[in-house]
Amino acid sequence: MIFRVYVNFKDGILDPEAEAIKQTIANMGLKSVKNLVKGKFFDIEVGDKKNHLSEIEKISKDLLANPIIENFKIVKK
Amino acid sequence: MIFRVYVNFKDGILDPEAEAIKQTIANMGLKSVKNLVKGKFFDIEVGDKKNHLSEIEKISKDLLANPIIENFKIVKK
Amino acid sequence: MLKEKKISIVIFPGSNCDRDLFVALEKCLGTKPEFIWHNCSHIKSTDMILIPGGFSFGDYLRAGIIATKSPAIREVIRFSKKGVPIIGICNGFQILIECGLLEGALIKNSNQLFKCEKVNLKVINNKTIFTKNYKLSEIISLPIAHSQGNYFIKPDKLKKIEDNDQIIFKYSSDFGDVTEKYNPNGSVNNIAGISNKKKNVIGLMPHPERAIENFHNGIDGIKFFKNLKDLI
Amino acid sequence: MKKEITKKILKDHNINSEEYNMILAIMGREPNLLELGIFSVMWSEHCSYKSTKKWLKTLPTTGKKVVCGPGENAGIIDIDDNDAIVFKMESHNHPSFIEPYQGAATGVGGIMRDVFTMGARPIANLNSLRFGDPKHEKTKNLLRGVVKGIGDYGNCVGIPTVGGECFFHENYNNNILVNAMSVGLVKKNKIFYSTAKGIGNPIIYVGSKTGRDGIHGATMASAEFSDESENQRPQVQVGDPFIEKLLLESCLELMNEDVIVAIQDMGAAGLTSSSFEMASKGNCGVKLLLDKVPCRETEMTPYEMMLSETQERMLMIIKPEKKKITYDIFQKWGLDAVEIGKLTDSGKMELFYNNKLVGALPIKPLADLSPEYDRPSIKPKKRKNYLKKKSNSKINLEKVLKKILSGPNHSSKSWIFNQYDSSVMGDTIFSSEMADAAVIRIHKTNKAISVTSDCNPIYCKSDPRRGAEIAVAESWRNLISTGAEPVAITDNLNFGNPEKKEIMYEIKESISGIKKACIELDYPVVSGNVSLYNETNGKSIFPTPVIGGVGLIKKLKYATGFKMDDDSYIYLIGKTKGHLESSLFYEHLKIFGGSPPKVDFKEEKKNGNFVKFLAQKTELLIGCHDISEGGIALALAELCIANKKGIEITLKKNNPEKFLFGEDQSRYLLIINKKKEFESLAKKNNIENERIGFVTGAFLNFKNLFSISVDALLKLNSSWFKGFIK
Ligand SMILES: Nc1ncnc2c1ncn2[C@@H]1O[C@H](COP(=O)(O)OP(=O)(O)O)[C@@H](O)[C@H]1O
Ligand SMILES: [Mg+2]
Repeated sequence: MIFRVYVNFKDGILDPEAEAIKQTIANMGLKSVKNLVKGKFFDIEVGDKKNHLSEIEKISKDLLANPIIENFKIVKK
Repeated sequence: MIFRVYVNFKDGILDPEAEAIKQTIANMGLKSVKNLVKGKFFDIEVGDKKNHLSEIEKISKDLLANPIIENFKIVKK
Repeated sequence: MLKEKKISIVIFPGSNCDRDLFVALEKCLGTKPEFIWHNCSHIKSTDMILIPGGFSFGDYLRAGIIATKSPAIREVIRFSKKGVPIIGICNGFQILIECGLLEGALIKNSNQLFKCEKVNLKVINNKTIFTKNYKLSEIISLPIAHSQGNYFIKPDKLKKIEDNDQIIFKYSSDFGDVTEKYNPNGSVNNIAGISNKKKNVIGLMPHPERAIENFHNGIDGIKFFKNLKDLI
Repeated sequence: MKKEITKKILKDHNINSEEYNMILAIMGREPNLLELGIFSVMWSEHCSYKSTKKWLKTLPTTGKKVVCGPGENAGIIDIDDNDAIVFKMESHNHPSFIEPYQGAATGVGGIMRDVFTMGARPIANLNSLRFGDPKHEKTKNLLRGVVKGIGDYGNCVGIPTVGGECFFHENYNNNILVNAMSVGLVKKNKIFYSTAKGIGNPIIYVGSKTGRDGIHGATMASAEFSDESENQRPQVQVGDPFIEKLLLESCLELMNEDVIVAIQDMGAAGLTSSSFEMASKGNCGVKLLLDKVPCRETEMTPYEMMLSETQERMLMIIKPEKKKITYDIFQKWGLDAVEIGKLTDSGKMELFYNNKLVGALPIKPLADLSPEYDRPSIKPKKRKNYLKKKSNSKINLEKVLKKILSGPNHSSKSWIFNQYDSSVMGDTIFSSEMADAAVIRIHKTNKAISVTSDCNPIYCKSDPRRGAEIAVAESWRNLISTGAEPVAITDNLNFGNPEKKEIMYEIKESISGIKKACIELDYPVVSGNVSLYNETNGKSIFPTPVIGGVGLIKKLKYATGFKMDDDSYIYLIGKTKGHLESSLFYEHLKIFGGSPPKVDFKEEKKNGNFVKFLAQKTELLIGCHDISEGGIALALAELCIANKKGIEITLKKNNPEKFLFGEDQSRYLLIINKKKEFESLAKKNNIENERIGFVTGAFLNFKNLFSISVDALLKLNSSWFKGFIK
């Protein structure tokens, strides 16, 4: 069983990297890009037996995402 | 229109960050995690008018992913 | 009189070892290099190009990648094809890799941390124009300071660059042992510096420009730059 | 009419009723929310120093080497040849506890901006850190995040981080301290100040776009933590070191042109405090068109724009005819510069939005009449100190030394400083663990500066006055040890809640201690920062007045580190009485309290001047190390570790624990190879000295007592961080 955890910045938090990428795309002459948001994902493989959701939640909250500036979302793949 | 580009390490390439996360999860006492793969995603917003796929492909290939070590996948959101 | 040869240093927003490199070249070779700003789309002439360390464009996305979109890189590639010697140090190495002049990839250090310390390097190839004054297997000591210096290359490609003598420096002990213990960042086979096939482009993670003063932690950088004397 | 300003709003803005009455008097009417917000940040502890102003005024701030004392973005000292050094230390304690990586990173960014705002290129950064008990659940992540944040920011900008301190104690479990210091170099005739001048001159905004970051950061840093405040987290500020680098280079480039009239970075309280301070210094008025402020987010209100603490922004007043070159230079560096207003002669700050006047505040009164408190203080009850003296014969001295060397506070900090680029810029002579202070050459010259940061909170808790004296004296001594002429200090005063009498006592006592030491040592304070309310659920941190010292090394050859040559002698300089109260030795025996050692300033100066004389006027000094916590034993062990060499020590004393671990002040260990010459000089100068041993072999050998191999010392000293962090 694989869970995918998506992590990205909360609204309104400055993401300097995304800014730099946007700027670069513009410099590459590609004008149609209006916005770019960036994030991470983690595919976590666990055994099939029990329900792992609460564990995955704990991992997401305590490790994968920084809840002060990031949101996370868990989906079962 | 938003395209999402997923980028992750190719199979067989050791991702030190993913290794470290796996290790930490084990240290947290969560034993059921068998594997963890990490990647990035980029949500790119473009105008609706024309077909932007080839542009998004170019951005992915030339900028967002390093083809030597990374795969990318584009999905329309 | 011979026309004075021209050394160029290409700088990007975020480069931060450009001054140090300038000082080192001036001190060791007695010539003043010229600075080329990243958006320069035409370099009229040059006899050697160096790309300094630092954090071009903040090292955002992947170290070096954004810099490869600057016009000056097209010029660097053009001159490299003409056989002009090109040297990338630290971030310069990362840029040369990202723009395809050198093979492989430089990923995050195996322990995830930035690392600033002195390392020993073993000269693996002393037949290049950059290293011919070194003895084979000579040990030199230089500082490193990077977080993405973990050299990666696929096994088949590794074999190719090995067979073609493109590996120039490896991390080692003071006595030349090339083992995991002396690998500061996880690089494949302790690789610290490589060249292209034609051997006119070289990249290395350590900073020779930070080992040129008596008060520095070693002065092995002087020899590195003096090696370049014949090229200009 | 409906009252806009309710009790709740006042409370949320940390404004008490007395202060609100002053606001009403100054305004002559009820303020609107925007205006109240501005008052609240300007009058916050962080910006107005209302609890400490009265006492800070007593510090000595002048001297023949002082170019600019407190009051500007940073302090400035003269280091001859038209060169000057700009430096300051600043805390980012609260933000770093909430988000260690960004909190620490933005702390570094902020202090560097304070330095380059004045025209100086930063040439060295330091950081002074205090964390909780290593066993506390939060400590590991805080340490990791803070160190990475400091490293990533400074490394990216390309400024070497060359030194600092790191101390763990449970007292900081819920209030860590992150104090960052930056040191820059400027030509004395090219210094930029923040006094606005020239009615009609344009006000230019440059740097990152304004977001809702850290709104009320300044008021947050002015209130106590509770468990609740951790949950209602304010918007965290995110640092962008890349933009900082561009700002640094573009500002320095612009400063080469005759363009800038006044300049100030937007630090705490952002646009509000930068514009207010510039205008109030120049007795000007300001008109701001808030529609022009570049915003990162949509629908930002004037309130948010004025109070945002988005990082990497500068405000400057320029000559009107120089707009083009200004825009050109910033454009070259890829930065947006925008004119957002003008200086006026109204004496008021007038804020326009959508062509409407949305706020108007008198500048001078708001600045001048800001509250100043003489808060009551009381000496805390003397803690009935320590256990009865143990019989010393039973104590295993070797074990204590090993424990000290392998504990968190005295282990090698290489796990920390290897994450900092300490060699960029090519001028680093000594960085962490190579000397008592970091030594940086002034580029392309034959001189150097020496920089250090110091504070022993255990001493300060036992006796805040004496603890502060020692912090200053130790920083002075650290500079002396490197062959420097100590010139001036910056201070970062970290305390608990000043509204509590015991805390106010600590603050007052500490400041008097600093004052005394600075006067005695002719070592003025040129800049500083105060961080109060470092307490959580009523529990305050130890008083922690961190001292950042800067000295001048007039010739490179004077620079002295921990070097030892084989067979050279170890001399002990200064009086050794064996003061053990409040010492590390007692701490390891679980004996707490008692007074810290006393600093005899006459002795201090005499010994210091002698070491300086040796460094400058003789070739006798091979290496030097001052003696501080852990006494002679720890200092010797550190010398062995730094050199990977052994030392043999002959003990003559009856009380070896006093001799080895006593923490008497004003002492140094000197490494000398010309015995006769040295001894006659010492005698001539009436310097108490003793040849205690020499450099030899592979052991730290206290003859007839115990001996530890250098390999074992290295291992003991390097294992703690590895085991802790993994
Ligand atoms: N946070 C830090 N950043 C950089 N260097 C540090 C840090 N903490 C400690 N160091 C370095 O480690 C060494 C030992 O620190 P410390 O034990 O506080 O020194 P001392 O007590 O001798 O003044 C010093 O060289 C100091 O600069
Ligand atoms: Mg010291």
